[in-house]
Amino acid sequence: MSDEGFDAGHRVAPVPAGRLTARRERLGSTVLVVLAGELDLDSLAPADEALERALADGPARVVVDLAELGFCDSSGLNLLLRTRIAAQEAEIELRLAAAPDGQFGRLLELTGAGAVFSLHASVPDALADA
Amino acid sequence: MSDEGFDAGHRVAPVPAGRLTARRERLGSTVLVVLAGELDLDSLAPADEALERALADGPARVVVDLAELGFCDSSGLNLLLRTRIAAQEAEIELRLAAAPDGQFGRLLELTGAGAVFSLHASVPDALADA
Amino acid sequence: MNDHAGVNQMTSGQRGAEAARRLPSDLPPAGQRRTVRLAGLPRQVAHGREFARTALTDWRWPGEEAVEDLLLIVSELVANARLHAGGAVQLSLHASAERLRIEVSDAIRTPPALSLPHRPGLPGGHGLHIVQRLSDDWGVAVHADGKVVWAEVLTPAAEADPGA
Amino acid sequence: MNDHAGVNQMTSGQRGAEAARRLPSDLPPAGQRRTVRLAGLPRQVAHGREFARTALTDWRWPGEEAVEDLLLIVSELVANARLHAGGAVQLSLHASAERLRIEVSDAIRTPPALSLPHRPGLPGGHGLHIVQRLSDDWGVAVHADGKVVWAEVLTPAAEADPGA
Ligand SMILES: Nc1ncnc2c1ncn2[C@@H]1O[C@H](COP(=O)(O)OP(=O)(O)O)[C@@H](O)[C@H]1O
Ligand SMILES: Nc1ncnc2c1ncn2[C@@H]1O[C@H](COP(=O)(O)OP(=O)(O)O)[C@@H](O)[C@H]1O
Repeated sequence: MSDEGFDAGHRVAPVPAGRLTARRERLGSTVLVVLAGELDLDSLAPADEALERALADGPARVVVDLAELGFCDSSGLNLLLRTRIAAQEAEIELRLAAAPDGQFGRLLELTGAGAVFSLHASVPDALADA
Repeated sequence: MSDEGFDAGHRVAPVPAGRLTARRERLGSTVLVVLAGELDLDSLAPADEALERALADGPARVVVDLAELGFCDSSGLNLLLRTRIAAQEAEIELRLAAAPDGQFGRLLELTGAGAVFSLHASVPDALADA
Repeated sequence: MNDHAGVNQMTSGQRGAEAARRLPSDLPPAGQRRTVRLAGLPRQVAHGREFARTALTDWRWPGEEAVEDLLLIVSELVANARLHAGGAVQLSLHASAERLRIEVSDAIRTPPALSLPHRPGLPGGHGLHIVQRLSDDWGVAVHADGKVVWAEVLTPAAEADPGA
Repeated sequence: MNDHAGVNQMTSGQRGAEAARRLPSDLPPAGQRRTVRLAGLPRQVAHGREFARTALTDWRWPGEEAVEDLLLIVSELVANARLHAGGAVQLSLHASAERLRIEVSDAIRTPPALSLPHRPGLPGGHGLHIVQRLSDDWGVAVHADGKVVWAEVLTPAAEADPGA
């Protein structure tokens, strides 16, 4: 899959402030979950549902694309940390795609949670093996 | 034992501010522990030792005289609450002698701890049976 | 034999009312402030209480039981700094016509935590409940070098006229 | 594809330094204050963040990443009031030349408790650690009707010259 082709596929209309949209996509043995907008206590539900379903699909790998996530606080981080534990139990590999210099990268740095995630700068990086 | 005789026995020289003195006295099957002065985190040791020894003596009853206790904070209260539990385990009856309108009575009221102690207005009251 | 022998038995509410009937404080509205460094001192808790007792006497803080309650707050805050934060650094008292503010600083950034649920019959967790019951406001400010735990108590005059 | 694609990768220290190089704030020293009532509103957390974003934009708060950090503090404090205290009542922002003060009030007197030890890899307990890391001072004031949890962040100018 080319970089451009993938990009074109998951670009979405801008999400209103404070809202979150979640999209799932099956790519072979991987499920891609794209979270776009702002993830906080009030917008957890769609992200939670998409991540839960992605794990329930039983793929080898789940990649969570956070490139369009404009904001995430500790409520969102907690969801991803819970997802990490659930993935581990189901023996599914979890990878996050997020620019390290973005707001989510800042959140990982502030909390130290970066240490426990498999972090990739972009979705193509995350889809590459090893 | 007369009220006066007892009083005469346990009157002590005034204790300097912030200091505590502890005295033990065997009265038949009761050990009387007299705490005088100010009981706080820094003055726990003599009170702790006297109460521990009183229980170790294995009497039927321990009466703690708090009439000369000018001040007691939660550190002192915690010591008495621990003593209550230890006495219960050793099947020793613990009674406190303190005027309900004094500073210690105020502390019991503020914390609600009055509910768990056998409280008597004076040592003679505490020494009386039932 | 009993220091309080001359005082009639009173409930908490009566104690407050009694304090309010005393002469109003003659403090200047601009307030008074006293600070003592406690770092490194032995017997910090008693030291803090003595310091506060002297200040409140000098300022003619009204009400014997009200003063006892204030000394209990001082004792609890200094003891907490000793027990949970490596010792108190400083004790400050600020008095105004409306209130007394008690501040105890320490060098640990962890704020105090009210123990919940409060279990009256068990040892532990009483200190902050006492501070919460006796104060009108209390709180903590966490700084780069540590924190200040503070409590404020309204004067009887301010309590009688909260709008003033 | 990445909102931050144009920004070079920076460490935390560099982010701060970058913010400090921007134009100083042109706030009047007397300060600005804005308050919004959040009680009963849906999506309180996003609402609080939007309110803060608008105020900081109007006040030309310097530094894109600095503003992001401030919005994260707002988010954490409002979320905590929602999760642990029956909802936020009010959000206030006070800006001066030296600092921004963020205040979130709720109707529960129980103060927040920093979760210790902080376990970076596990869910829970991150909110107050974030507030502690991002703020210069933070704290709580417990009142008769509830409490205010607050955080203060120095402006880049005040940070560069702490004695001013
Ligand atoms: N100055 C302080 N610094 C850090 N933690 C504190 C401080 N004061 C209180 N705490 C925390 O708050 C808890 C409750 O305090 P308190 O109600 O006084 O009960 P106790 O001291 O008996 O535990 C303590 O156990 C401690 O964890
Ligand atoms: N506004 C609040 N009111 C009461 N308790 C609070 C408040 N904010 C935080 N707390 C307490 O402090 C704890 C730590 O908060 P935080 O670090 O944000 O982690 P989390 O919310 O994930 O538990 C909470 O679990 C809660 O017990």
